[in-house]
Amino acid sequence: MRVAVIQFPGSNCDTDCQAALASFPGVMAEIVWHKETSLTGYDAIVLPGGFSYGDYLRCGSIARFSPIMGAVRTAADSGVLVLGICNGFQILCEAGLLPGTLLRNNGLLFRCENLQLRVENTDAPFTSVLHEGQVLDIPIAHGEGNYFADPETMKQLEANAQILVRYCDASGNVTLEANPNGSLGNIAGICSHGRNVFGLMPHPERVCDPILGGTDGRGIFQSMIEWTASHDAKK
Amino acid sequence: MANPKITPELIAKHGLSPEEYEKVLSILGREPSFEELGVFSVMWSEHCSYKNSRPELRKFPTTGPSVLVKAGEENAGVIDIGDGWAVAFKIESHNHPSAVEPFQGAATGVGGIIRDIFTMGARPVFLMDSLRFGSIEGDSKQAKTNRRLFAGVVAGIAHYGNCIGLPTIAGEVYFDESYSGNPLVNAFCLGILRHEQIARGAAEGVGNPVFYVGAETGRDGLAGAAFASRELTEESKADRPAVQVGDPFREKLLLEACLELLATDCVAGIQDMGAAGLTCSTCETASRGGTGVEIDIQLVPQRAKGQTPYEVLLSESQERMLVIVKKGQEDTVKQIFEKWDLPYAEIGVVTDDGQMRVRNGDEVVVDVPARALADDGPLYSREAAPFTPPAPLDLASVPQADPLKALPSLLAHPSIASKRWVWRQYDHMVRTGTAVLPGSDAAVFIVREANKILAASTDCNAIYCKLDPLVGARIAVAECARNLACSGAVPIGVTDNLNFGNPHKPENFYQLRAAVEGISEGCRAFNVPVTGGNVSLYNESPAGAIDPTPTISMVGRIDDAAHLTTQAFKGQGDQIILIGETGSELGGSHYLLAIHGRKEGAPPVLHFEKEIAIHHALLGVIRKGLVCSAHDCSEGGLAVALAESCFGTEFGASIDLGETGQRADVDLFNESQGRIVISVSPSNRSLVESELKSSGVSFRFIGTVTAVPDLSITTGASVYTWPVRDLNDTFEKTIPSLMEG
Amino acid sequence: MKAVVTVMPKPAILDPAGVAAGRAMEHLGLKKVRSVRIGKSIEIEVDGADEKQLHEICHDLLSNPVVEDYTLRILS
Amino acid sequence: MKAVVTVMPKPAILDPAGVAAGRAMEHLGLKKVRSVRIGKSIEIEVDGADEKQLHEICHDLLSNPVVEDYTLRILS
Ligand SMILES: Nc1ncnc2c1ncn2[C@@H]1O[C@H](COP(=O)(O)OP(=O)(O)O)[C@@H](O)[C@H]1O
Ligand SMILES: [Mg+2]
Repeated sequence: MRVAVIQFPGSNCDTDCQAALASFPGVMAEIVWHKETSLTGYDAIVLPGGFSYGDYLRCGSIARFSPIMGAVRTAADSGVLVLGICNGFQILCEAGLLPGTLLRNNGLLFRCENLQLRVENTDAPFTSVLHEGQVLDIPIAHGEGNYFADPETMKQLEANAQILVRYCDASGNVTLEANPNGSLGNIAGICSHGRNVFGLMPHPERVCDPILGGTDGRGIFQSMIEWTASHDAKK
Repeated sequence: MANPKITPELIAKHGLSPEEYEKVLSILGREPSFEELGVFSVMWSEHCSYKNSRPELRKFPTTGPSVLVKAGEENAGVIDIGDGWAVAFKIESHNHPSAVEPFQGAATGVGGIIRDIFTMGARPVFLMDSLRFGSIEGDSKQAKTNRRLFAGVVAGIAHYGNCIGLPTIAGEVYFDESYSGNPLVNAFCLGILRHEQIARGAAEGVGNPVFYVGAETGRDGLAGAAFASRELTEESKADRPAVQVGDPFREKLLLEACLELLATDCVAGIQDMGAAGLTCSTCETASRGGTGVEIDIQLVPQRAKGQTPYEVLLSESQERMLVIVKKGQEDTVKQIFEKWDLPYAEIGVVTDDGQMRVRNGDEVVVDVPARALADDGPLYSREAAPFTPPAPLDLASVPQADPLKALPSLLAHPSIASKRWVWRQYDHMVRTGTAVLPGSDAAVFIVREANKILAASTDCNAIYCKLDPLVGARIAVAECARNLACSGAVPIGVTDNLNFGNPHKPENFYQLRAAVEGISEGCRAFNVPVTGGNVSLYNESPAGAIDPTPTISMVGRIDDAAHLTTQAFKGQGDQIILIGETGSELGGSHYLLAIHGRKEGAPPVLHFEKEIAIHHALLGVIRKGLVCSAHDCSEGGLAVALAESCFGTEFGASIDLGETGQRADVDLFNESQGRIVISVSPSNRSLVESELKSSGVSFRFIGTVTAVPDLSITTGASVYTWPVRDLNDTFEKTIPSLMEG
Repeated sequence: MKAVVTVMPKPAILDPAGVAAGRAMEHLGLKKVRSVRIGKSIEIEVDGADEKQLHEICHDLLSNPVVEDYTLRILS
Repeated sequence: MKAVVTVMPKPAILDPAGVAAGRAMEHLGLKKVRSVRIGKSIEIEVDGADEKQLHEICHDLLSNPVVEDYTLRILS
């Protein structure tokens, strides 16, 4: 599988994502500079975390106009997997590839810590090898991860089961205390209506190696790999 | 605009003494221009010239088989870590800028130290921070100010480090009245590089073009270097518009562009523009290269209109570098900097006449021998006041506090309480290498590209240094090494930040001298070189000088991931052993300070030989895979260390110290040096004990890790028991509730 | 052309920074703070742009229509 | 009482956010962006405060006088 990890000016989890992906056999992860305009030949695209354009103005607001974003949109429209992590999620929202937006954490401070996510739905290319209700230990690191969407959009997200992961406590309960940033419905990550675009605030690439304290991030990448393989087989 | 006339007042305003001005006259053989006066002023400030401290700094041990670049040679020292890989690291202060504007002051401090590291050709991989503030407790105006400074500094470090994508993996924060009005903000950065990638800050090759790359020059931090070398007074508020604003986004681009450029072999020399900006970088590169440099101010990319040559020369705008390019390779520079959307300009050339020459178009405004500026500045041997070591504390004068109450009070002292509120604001995981997160002894970082495991810690107990600077400095080094040993690491190098008051006052100068002495002794004892550091003097507020604070940062190496050890207990039934001897001293302890409000006595004794034997013995059993957890006793003594080892686990501990013949408060809270609490599985206990015995270190079995989540300590006939959860709540909630109220 | 753009959170959106500032004002002695809302003020100087272009910039770049409203004032 | 406070970075101070936004505007087709400065706009509704108190709040809380200037407009 060939994966493009987009490097925006100010991306800083690009090589982390590349390394995490490369730890899966058969995955080729390449860094693609944001001034490129084509993404043909890639099975999946990752928009990594970081502070694209310094996150000045609003997170992701400038990156969404980068030359590469046209190609990301085309790829997303044609069903290619697009994963946005942290700043990548913010960019996808700003670009309208995912609904809603990410506001400043309600506690106003940047938060970097390990916490738990509950898998809400496994009918998506990003969660297919996980099981519903599974609790994942995955860290966050953001100052603006407070997911917000208008009531109509929230209804649709629920109705279409687009909410893939929510913040929860260690036993999998979605509680107020488990919510690190004020996200509506404890939302940590959502997918698009077509289910091939996924954005989440937590960093799965940081928990892909036991020495870094866990491997719960691997399930998300593994799902993408298996989905791609079965998709290729069908083709 | 016409330049002002050089008058005695103007000279004094530039911080030059009449004798120093005489020296300027004799170097030039004429009166300096206004620009030249500015240039001498910043280059001969303490910050750039170390005129008051250099003779002392020469006492540091700086050599060793692993030293690739020595302290003082370049922007940062470089140490071999094997297989062709090396590390460059250094600590730097931004105390005064942070006092004036905490957020930007701290942020630009981080930016500056990162530039020092990538200037060496190294890719920065992690940061640490060492912070000191006045008390943040209570409703006084001063406490409010201290809270504002603390919040601003932490947010500034977070802003810069998080945005540029470097994890801040360790640090320290202390609160003490002596820092009210003069906080300390020391930032550390470590980078990794191949031996052959070491870049030099020398202007090599006569005729080579000199490039300016990075952010445009504005009127930022005018003459900040001179500012850092003065005491903070009401008047320094007038310097306020001169605050520098950091742009971590620009620096991220600059970092990537410079590393890409350095990989091309077209660079003859590279130097960051830190304090004293363009001035410092041009004359230092020329001086190191034994050449001259000529630049034209008009070619410098500028942010503001109508800046004078003086302003451009002395501006401290951030995120800029000077690059000496091999002739004929100019296009490579252009390509790379255009790719990264960064300004660049060819502003001059390397010459053979040893002069730093600055033109403003056709007019020469500065023409000074580079060497005189960079290396032949004034040097002073200041007077040190005689010092009598303090008498040991008279224990009888200290009423015994109830340990049941004293332990929670100690855990609630902001200097001891959890710093999670701080490091949760720092991305401490980016670059996916942090194997031991902040909150344990030393942090551990895996450098993926080099397949090496590094550990790092930063420490200084300034109470000890205040009471006895020599002993305090020794202890700072030993504590760093001890923290490394607890993580399973062997020290490979030290960088230090000497934070002191005005060196013209003999008692302050004694502190500086004694601290250098103590650090040197420590580094010799542990056989680690000092690879560089920073001196920050004039840390005074109207209330007086800060407690002497020689911050030590130590880097260590771990050979095998299996040796990684943390401070938290791991399993019920594990056997707890205390390595090292407990004395009877309470002098300089946090117990004495927090419970009795006294900062006095003699600090604890440190025996280097015993300390080293303990580290070796500990590493021996760690490497044999026999140790489940290891944690040293520092502020708050044994009781605090035991509580911390319970935190974050579901366990408690049942401890019996037996009949010690001492007061319970001494048993629990004394800060005898060289003590480490380890836990081992029951089946390994006898093996560990015989290993420790054969190493000749003292140790005692003191108890067991329990499933009952209580910490229970028996001494003599008294039993003290605390629910771990209560202790942990106190420990965790203190700082958040002070800060968020 | 000089313009000032004000970008404010929509009324329905919770503004935690505003709430925190309001609380701090009461600490500083204001009796009753009914509401504080924090948005952005952006001063722009451009050559050769028209009002329509500026509105586009406000809508696409300077504000996020999901949660923010903007007002554009042309000064000269 | 209703008031609007505008807090802007001082003229000589670098405004990285403004610079980044200005560049983005040029990418979006504006010909020549001379300057963009980003500050805060703060809407306040309080009972029983006077102008002097508000000025104090602006100075001590809402702006950082080291790097920012504020203007206070009382609306009602
Ligand atoms: N400012 C800070 N930044 C990052 N980590 C910090 C900071 N202050 C403290 N820590 C972390 O908290 C833990 C405890 O710090 P400290 O009490 O100074 O430990 P010790 O007494 O063992 O030196 C360490 O892991 C340290 O790195
Ligand atoms: Mg320790």
